[in-house]
Amino acid sequence: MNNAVLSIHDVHKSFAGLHALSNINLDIRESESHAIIGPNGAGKSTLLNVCVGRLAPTRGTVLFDGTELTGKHPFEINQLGVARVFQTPEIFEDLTVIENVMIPMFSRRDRSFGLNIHSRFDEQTEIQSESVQVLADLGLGDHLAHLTNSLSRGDKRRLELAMCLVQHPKLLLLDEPTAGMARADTNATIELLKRIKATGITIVIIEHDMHVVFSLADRITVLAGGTIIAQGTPDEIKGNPKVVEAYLGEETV
Amino acid sequence: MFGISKINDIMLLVAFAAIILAGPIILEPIGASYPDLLQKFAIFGIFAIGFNILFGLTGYLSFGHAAFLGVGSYAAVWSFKLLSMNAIPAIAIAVVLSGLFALAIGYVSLRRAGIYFSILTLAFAQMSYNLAYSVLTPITNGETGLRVLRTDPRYLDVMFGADVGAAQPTTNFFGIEMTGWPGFYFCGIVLIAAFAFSIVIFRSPFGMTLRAIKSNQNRMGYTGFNSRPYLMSAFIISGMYAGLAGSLLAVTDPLAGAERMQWTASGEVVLMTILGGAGTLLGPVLGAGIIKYFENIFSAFNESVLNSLFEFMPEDVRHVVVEVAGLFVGDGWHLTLGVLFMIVVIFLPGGLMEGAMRVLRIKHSPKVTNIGKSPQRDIVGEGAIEENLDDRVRTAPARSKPTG
Amino acid sequence: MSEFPHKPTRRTVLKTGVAGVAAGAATVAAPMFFMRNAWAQEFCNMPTGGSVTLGFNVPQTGAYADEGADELRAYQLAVKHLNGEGDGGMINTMKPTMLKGNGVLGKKVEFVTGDTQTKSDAARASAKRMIEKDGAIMITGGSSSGVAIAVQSLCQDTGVIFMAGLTHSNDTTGKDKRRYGFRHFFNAYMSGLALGPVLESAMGKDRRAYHLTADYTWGWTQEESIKNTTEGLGWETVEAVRTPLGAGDFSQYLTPVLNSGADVLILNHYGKDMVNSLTQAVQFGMRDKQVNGKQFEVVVPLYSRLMAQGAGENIKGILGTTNWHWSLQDDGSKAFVKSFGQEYGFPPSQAAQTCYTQTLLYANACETAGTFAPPAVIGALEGFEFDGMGNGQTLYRAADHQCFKKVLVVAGNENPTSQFDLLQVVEEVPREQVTYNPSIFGGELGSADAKAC
Amino acid sequence: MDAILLQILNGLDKGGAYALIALGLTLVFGTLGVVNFAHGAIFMLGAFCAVSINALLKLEQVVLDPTQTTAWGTPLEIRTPYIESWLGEWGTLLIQYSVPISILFAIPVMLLIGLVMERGLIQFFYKRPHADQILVTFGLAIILQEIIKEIFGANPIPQSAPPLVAGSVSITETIVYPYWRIVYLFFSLTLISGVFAFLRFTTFGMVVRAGMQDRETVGLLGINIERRFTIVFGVATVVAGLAGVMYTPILPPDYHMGMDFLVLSFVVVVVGGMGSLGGAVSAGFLLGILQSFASMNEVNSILPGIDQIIIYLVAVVILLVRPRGLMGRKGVMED
Repeated sequence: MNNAVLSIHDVHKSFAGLHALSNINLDIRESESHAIIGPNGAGKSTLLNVCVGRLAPTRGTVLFDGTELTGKHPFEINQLGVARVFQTPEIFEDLTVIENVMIPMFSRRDRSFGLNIHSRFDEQTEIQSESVQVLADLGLGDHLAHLTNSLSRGDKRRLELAMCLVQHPKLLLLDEPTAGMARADTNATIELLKRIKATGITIVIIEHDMHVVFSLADRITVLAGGTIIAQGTPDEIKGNPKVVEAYLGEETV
Repeated sequence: MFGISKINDIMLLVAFAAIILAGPIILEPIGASYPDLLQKFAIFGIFAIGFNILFGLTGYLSFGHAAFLGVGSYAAVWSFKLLSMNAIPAIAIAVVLSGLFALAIGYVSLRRAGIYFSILTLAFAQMSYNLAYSVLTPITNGETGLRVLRTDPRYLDVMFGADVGAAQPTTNFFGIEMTGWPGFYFCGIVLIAAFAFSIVIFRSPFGMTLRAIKSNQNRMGYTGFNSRPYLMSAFIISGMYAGLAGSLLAVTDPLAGAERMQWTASGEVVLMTILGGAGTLLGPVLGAGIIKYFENIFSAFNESVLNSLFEFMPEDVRHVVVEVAGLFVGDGWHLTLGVLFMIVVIFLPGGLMEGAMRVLRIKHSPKVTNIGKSPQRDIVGEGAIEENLDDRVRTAPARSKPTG
Repeated sequence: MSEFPHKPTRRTVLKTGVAGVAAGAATVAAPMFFMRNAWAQEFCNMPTGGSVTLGFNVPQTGAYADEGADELRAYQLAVKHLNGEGDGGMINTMKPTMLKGNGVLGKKVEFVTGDTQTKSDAARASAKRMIEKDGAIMITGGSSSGVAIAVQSLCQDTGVIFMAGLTHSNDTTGKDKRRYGFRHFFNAYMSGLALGPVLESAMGKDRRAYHLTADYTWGWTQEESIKNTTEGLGWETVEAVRTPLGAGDFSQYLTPVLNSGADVLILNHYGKDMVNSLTQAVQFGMRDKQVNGKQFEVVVPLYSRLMAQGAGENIKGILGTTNWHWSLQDDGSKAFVKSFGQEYGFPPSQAAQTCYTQTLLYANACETAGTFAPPAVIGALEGFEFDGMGNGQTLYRAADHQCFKKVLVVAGNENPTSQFDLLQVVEEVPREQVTYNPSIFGGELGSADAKAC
Repeated sequence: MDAILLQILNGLDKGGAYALIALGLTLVFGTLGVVNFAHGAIFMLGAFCAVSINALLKLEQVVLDPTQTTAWGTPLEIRTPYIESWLGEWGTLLIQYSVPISILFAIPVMLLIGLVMERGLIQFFYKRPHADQILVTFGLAIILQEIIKEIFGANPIPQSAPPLVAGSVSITETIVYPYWRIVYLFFSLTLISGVFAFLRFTTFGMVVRAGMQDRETVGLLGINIERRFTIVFGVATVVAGLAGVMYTPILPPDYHMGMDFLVLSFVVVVVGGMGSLGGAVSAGFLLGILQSFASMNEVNSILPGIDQIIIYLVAVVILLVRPRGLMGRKGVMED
């Protein structure tokens, strides 16, 4: 367990006395795909928010690559190599697709701030061609110069994923990447994520769709009522009676 | 892929420069061709360009920009009083001081966003105005305004052996007096430079980052950007533009009055920018021109002017027309301004530039729904964002689509 | 184009300038060189055609818009009279006069108007438009001292004569006086001198005064002038409090007055501030109070009829000074009120009178000098002594370009017979009593040299 | 001690006006999510309701008296208000009581103005950002103001308090205070409690309050929240308008008075907390009192000019240390 990229140790989070998370201990290993599942209100999104610095835990520590994350701003956490895809795509609605992807690359290049006024945005050929490549890769090659608010929901998700990928993150956090998608789209996304996984990026995925979870995850953590009730490989989880009771039960009956 | 290139921008700049320098002939037919008004066009054009760098790019609506204009003016006049009547030190000092002032106010105001930011800037500007008008009179000369006196020391001028105190001094640019037409050409050239710099900012990665902040500040955080220094830079640059404009006001007319810091003066630059089109390059300059034209020409229309204007009409009709038109000109020019402004905000949030694009029927120019939210970048080139993209994409090295 | 009736007179100049730009590409020096030559006139805006243009620069928007409107009425009337239309007004009563009712120096008088917005910036921009675009040879107007001083110094710089409208600050003809600027209106110092004896006879020598002063230049000079006078009478100044301009509600400044032991409140406010502070002072019961065994009194050193209208009944019996009032019975006043009243249906305000008079005085000076050249006109105005303009025997003092004439001490009318009959003249303080030594304020007039603008 | 007491009274009075304007502003913001820069102009329109009623009551019958002439030679006009010639002393009384009468008149008029404004303009701006709302209402304010100036001129028009409550009362030997100001204070307190009671004890008010908390949920319950919010806008307009009517005897109204109050009342709203009714009211009174204290000679001699900037200074400090305002809900506009 010493090859953990992200280790969450004894994390508690409460909102006005309500325990959203308690006693969470979780290690995400390098290059694994780790799914976090659990019924609604189990605290999955809260956990993700704690990881990216949106929420500060009430107690406990989150270490990324040996660096303490608690108390850091989201932008600092991102710079350490953590990228996140949201449940509803957070993209730059007024910019074009290519611009959306180029901006994260500037962040990678300039760190948190750069008064780049000596060059033109459209003459950043290196950044530009890499962006085009990634976008083409994700099937957005036809939309490069479209404004993003004209994209379909699925395309917006892929765009957000592209925005994360160009930063070459060490850890990619995905919040329900297939929610609300049709079966065909879901399958396409699974294929895509498999390919991303193959590049060796560590992935943490929150998902309701068990099909997605079992196709992708190396290991699974089950949350219920703000605590971890089970952890293990997909096969172990499938057979775990506690999980079936708490979560799978209602789905598979 | 961006629908616009360096060449387009250079062409835009050249055309802009040509129009500015030829302003005296172009504006002759509408009665606006006299030095003071053209100077004001240029100066408020600079002011609005600067304001647009903040509002147009980041969406932060400052209601206190006039404070920087005022600081620039006071700094310039003090430079005339203490150092030299030359315009250059005055401008330099004004720009630096207003930048510092913007740093201080920005540091506090930018801790908040949205309407809170607006109120904070408004509060700071009102404080500056109130103090300048009364308590700070030793520095600002209060109501009367700070002026250059014959007996001021002007240490730099003395050092270079000028005959200080002999006659009422006038501002100059190495010997060229900065009043009348030379004053306009000086301001015009500064305007062209300011415009060029705004093109640079708009097209730079920095400018794009500012747009991204406006678009989704939340995502910026998860993308690894710290928005604060970007906003701060935009605020300071825009404050320095305001200071520059303020110093030019003092250069062409060495008197600095406190009214130019009032919040209504800040409102005026907001009007200018929005009228022309926030977030566009040319819009603010256009808006500044229109509002200054209204202020100076429309306000001077009196009944006799109107009567001669509508002379071709029969007596009775003319009487009615003059009566109605009289509501909107002369002492009613504020009404015209209000009406025009509401029309723009309601029907043309992209400002006159959007209107122009619609009239010119530039393809695929998306409709602007909110002020400042203009996806259209400018009338030249970027309006046609989606035009030439397909060719470029085809040439782009595309791998097979993974979504089989 | 025809819709702009006052064509720029220097079209050719423009063309030269622009040709310079076109030819000289980026060089700026070339057009300026051309222009300077082309502008070599004898003096700024020398009238060359059959007409002469005057610039009337008054507040049309903002708090003093009504006052500005009245000024504009007076100017239009003056132009009519100068051109020989109407009944001639005070042209008939002015003595000595060279005016013949055929324009000025045979040229028809035309005018342009502008909006000062009661802001120095806007006023200067407007004046510059008149000078640069419309070719105005003289600028007049203004309804506040800041504006008057700002425009006056502009006029000095460009070599255009400025005939100040309503401006009451000592500075206009004191430390900020200019050779090209002339003021017919009286000033705060004269208000003090005139009020002194009247205050003494009405309120005695043993009084304690409390000042509320608008916190800007004019307020300060008035406070100082009045304080000088009252302290000279032996009054004690309890406190002088500065109030922000446009405070609206003055209650927080008024309540301390009541328990300060003061028995006179002096309001150094003008316009809206004066209307508000006086109204509120009366509401606080100040006029019904007895302090130190004396009737509590309120004094408003500078009055105007429009302000009196705004304050309504509250002004009854309150003392102050004014430059002129339409109820005066001398020939000049009667003639002016008659032609103004017939034209517009109501009597003129003091602002209207001073603006009308200034226009006539300028025209007369041109006739006297026989030229529009400013140095000669200035010469004709300096030391000019005249009568029949409503203020009795009047002197335009050469040393500071201030008119010396009688000052009216007025009080709010207790029984007004009409909506205009708001003030009642208590005393006409003779000129000798309000004349002071010009050296007390310092300042310098500067040169009278003609300039090519 | 008396001085302090008097300043508190002054502050409460001023605060009453601030609170009434701010109450409407914050109500509209909390329910409709609209930042209304024309709210000051509504206050001004209210004041001019009083002016109009007064002018209507004073409509004069003009009789020319040929035996007397004016200074400009026309026959002297003898003017008597029609109402006096019809009703005699009762007519005079009506004119004297024009301010209270105006209140009756102002309620429907202001309600109408509010509804027209909301339906005609504001409703199209619900979905647009605050900046757009600020700008369009700012434009509207300019237009309203210029129209009033066109009709009534720029000069203030004095209105007098009814004779019954004119003049001042001696509360103690040394504390003398104008009657009308006390009336105004009670009036504003009554109006404020009226609004609170309306929101608390009526089902309408409950829905509105629920909507302020969570608009979507209330919408989901099948309640037509939009229509109710329209009425809320009308109520806010009436409150500001009545504040304007009642303020006329204190401050002779002129066309620009709205702008003078606008910025201040915005600061009040922000200090109280955007969308918080209690916050607006308490901040209104608090800032009124602070302003009064800052104007005292004792304070000003230590900190010259503090009375001119105190309100803005407080706003800046509050926004920095407690961005949601005194009583704002957590998370509302707190960014």
